[in-house]
Amino acid sequence: MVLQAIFILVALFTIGCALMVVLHRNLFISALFLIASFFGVAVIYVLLEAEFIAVAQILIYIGAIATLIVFAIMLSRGMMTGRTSPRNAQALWAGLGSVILGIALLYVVAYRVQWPVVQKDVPADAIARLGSALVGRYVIPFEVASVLLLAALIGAVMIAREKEV
Amino acid sequence: MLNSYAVVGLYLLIALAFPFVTLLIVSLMRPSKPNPLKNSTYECGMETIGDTWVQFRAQYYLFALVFVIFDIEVVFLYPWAVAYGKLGLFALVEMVIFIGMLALALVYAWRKGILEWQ
Amino acid sequence: MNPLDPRILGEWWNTFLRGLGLAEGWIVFINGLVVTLILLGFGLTSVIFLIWLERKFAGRIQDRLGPNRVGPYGLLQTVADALKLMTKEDITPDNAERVTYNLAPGLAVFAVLMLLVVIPFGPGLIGVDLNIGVLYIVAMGSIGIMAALMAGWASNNKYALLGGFRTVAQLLSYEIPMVLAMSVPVLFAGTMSMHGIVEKQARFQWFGLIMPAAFLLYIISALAENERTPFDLLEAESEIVAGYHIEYSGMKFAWFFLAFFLNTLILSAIAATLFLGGWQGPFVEQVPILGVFYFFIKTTAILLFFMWVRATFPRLRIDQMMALAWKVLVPMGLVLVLLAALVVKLPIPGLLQNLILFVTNIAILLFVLGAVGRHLRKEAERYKVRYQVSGIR
Amino acid sequence: MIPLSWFLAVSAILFVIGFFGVLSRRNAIAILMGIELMLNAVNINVLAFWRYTQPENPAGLVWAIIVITVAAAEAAVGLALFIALYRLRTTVNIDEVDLLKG
Repeated sequence: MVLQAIFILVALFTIGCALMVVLHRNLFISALFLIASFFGVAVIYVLLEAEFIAVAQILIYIGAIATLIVFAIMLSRGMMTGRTSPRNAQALWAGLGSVILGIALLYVVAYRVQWPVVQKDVPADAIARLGSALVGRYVIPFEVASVLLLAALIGAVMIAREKEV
Repeated sequence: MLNSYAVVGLYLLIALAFPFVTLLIVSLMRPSKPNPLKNSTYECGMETIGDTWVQFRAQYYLFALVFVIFDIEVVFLYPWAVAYGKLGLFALVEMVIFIGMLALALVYAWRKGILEWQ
Repeated sequence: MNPLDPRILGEWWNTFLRGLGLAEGWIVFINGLVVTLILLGFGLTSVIFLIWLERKFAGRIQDRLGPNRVGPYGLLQTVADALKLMTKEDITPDNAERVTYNLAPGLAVFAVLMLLVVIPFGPGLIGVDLNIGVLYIVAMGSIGIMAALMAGWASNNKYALLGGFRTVAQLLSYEIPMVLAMSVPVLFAGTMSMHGIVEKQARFQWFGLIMPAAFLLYIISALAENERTPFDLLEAESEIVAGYHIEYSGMKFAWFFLAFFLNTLILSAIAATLFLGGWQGPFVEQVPILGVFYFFIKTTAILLFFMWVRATFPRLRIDQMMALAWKVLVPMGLVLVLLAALVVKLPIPGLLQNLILFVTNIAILLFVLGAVGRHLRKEAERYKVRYQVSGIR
Repeated sequence: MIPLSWFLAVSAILFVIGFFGVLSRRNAIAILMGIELMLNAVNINVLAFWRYTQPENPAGLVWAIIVITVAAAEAAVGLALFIALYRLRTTVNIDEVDLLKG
């Protein structure tokens, strides 16, 4: 009961912040709401007993990605003031389409599919299992991730660097 | 496990509310007589020239970029460190390859002069 | 049955609550409330003492008395300062972004207060023993970074924004070596839980003694994460006046101030926990309450070290600071983690492993110090040549 | 116990909000924020199914970490692109960027 109440509150908080992200004129405030909604998602992960992913969410989404976004906003002048409309011409159609998509998805989730659910506890050593899976069964994605990071760094540096004159 | 996070959650709510409630209480105790001079932006007595939210150099972004790469490495490193005691030598080899890639990224950034603050 | 063991006290408390016929949920709630009140009370009072200690200590080092007017030995000076800050007018600049401006100081305090919850003060004396304790500390740090950025942006002041940007750049850069240093105890202990790490350091198997280089790495990055001298160029008054909190006054400034000092305390407590064995020490098995004493002795020792550094060193230039993080500390951290992993897997007795780790650590430290020293000498040489050419002495 | 479908519903709503942001915003960085929201929704889904079907199998956690990694790499490169674009055209509004018109 308590758990469900907490979940509803957190979910409402997350969704409200996400709405503000897409609706607010000021990009910086938008980014702050994005951070708040990342935090809400982290709490949802805790409710799913995925504590490690929750902390990774805070570490990477709030600590790294949000910082990158804020820096990028600061780097381009006059974007926060919003002299023009933040939305493009197709916003109305996009809104309509999104609402329809949302209703369809919720309908499917609520009525159409019976998901097979098992009642099991998360093992206490879930993190250790994750660690051995990363260098055992899932070693290919693990190493590919490092290559991806290297490639991303090189690519981003190539693009963003100011060329010397 | 959720029980211990319930304690953290309760603590979180109170720790979050505490500074703001204090600010609210204190705001009733203190004087508040604003005037335009007092409320102007502090700039060693000078008037601010131009908009504050001006464009910043890409330098900051490049540092953040290198940081992001290493921050993600942390997420892979820690579960590995936790599980390491039960793993064989292959775990070390794989981590050496992983960290080697990141070291390559660091060397690249170093060679390109990203790490120099101008 | 030992009445001085906090763990047994805790058991007794829980059976007492169950005996009252309360449901499990209510017990969790009451325990949470008790933990919260104790931690918040401890955090706030310790800061009052800490500020006094820092001022007194710095005064002694600089051959003056330090605060000595309010109360015995000036002990109540901080209380007087706090009262003054509370009743002081609080100015919000007209240009500021009001909501964000008011949110930032509270968030800064919040991010630091959250850390108190995972610190083991003694055997069984921990707010919550999370499975992810060490990473939790790092994650809360990133919320603190956001608070600095928000304060800098919302003040709508060029100095503040520049200070905020510098803060973020510095905190991000030093987070990596700090995380790498903290991964060494995790590797040794095989767990991220703070209590688990302390328990693995029994009988003077302190990770800071086995890996002195990792300990030093942590200390240096903690100084930087705390924006302390020699890394306090975020508030370099000669360059950017006061950093991101320049526009703040009254209680909001007090919150930034409190966050700063509480962060010092917590970072030293974490250092004591991860590297100096936390509450471990002689006779802790027999008299567990001694653990609290050991913990505070170690924490205070590191605190005094931080204060000593602050009273002694000049600050670094920003380019030196960034270069130190990325060109010295990060490679060193990577090498240390891999070294620890390699030696732990060697098929030799544990004592010999520790000895090898200790020796290689000292060697790495000497090598790094030598390299940095050579670089600095070369740079000084270059400057000398340049000044001679241009005729400036 | 919270029903699985609640998590899926939150994830669906979050996904749709992100989708709307991507379609309706003019600013490229705002579009990127929408994409991040969508990736978060995906991760909630992954972890919900991990928790309710195979909590003993770390595959779900590995999945989530890989998604986070990809999101970070994508944000890094995407924002670098926007910065370069801004330097070139002093705008990051997508409907003003049509390089072929020159």
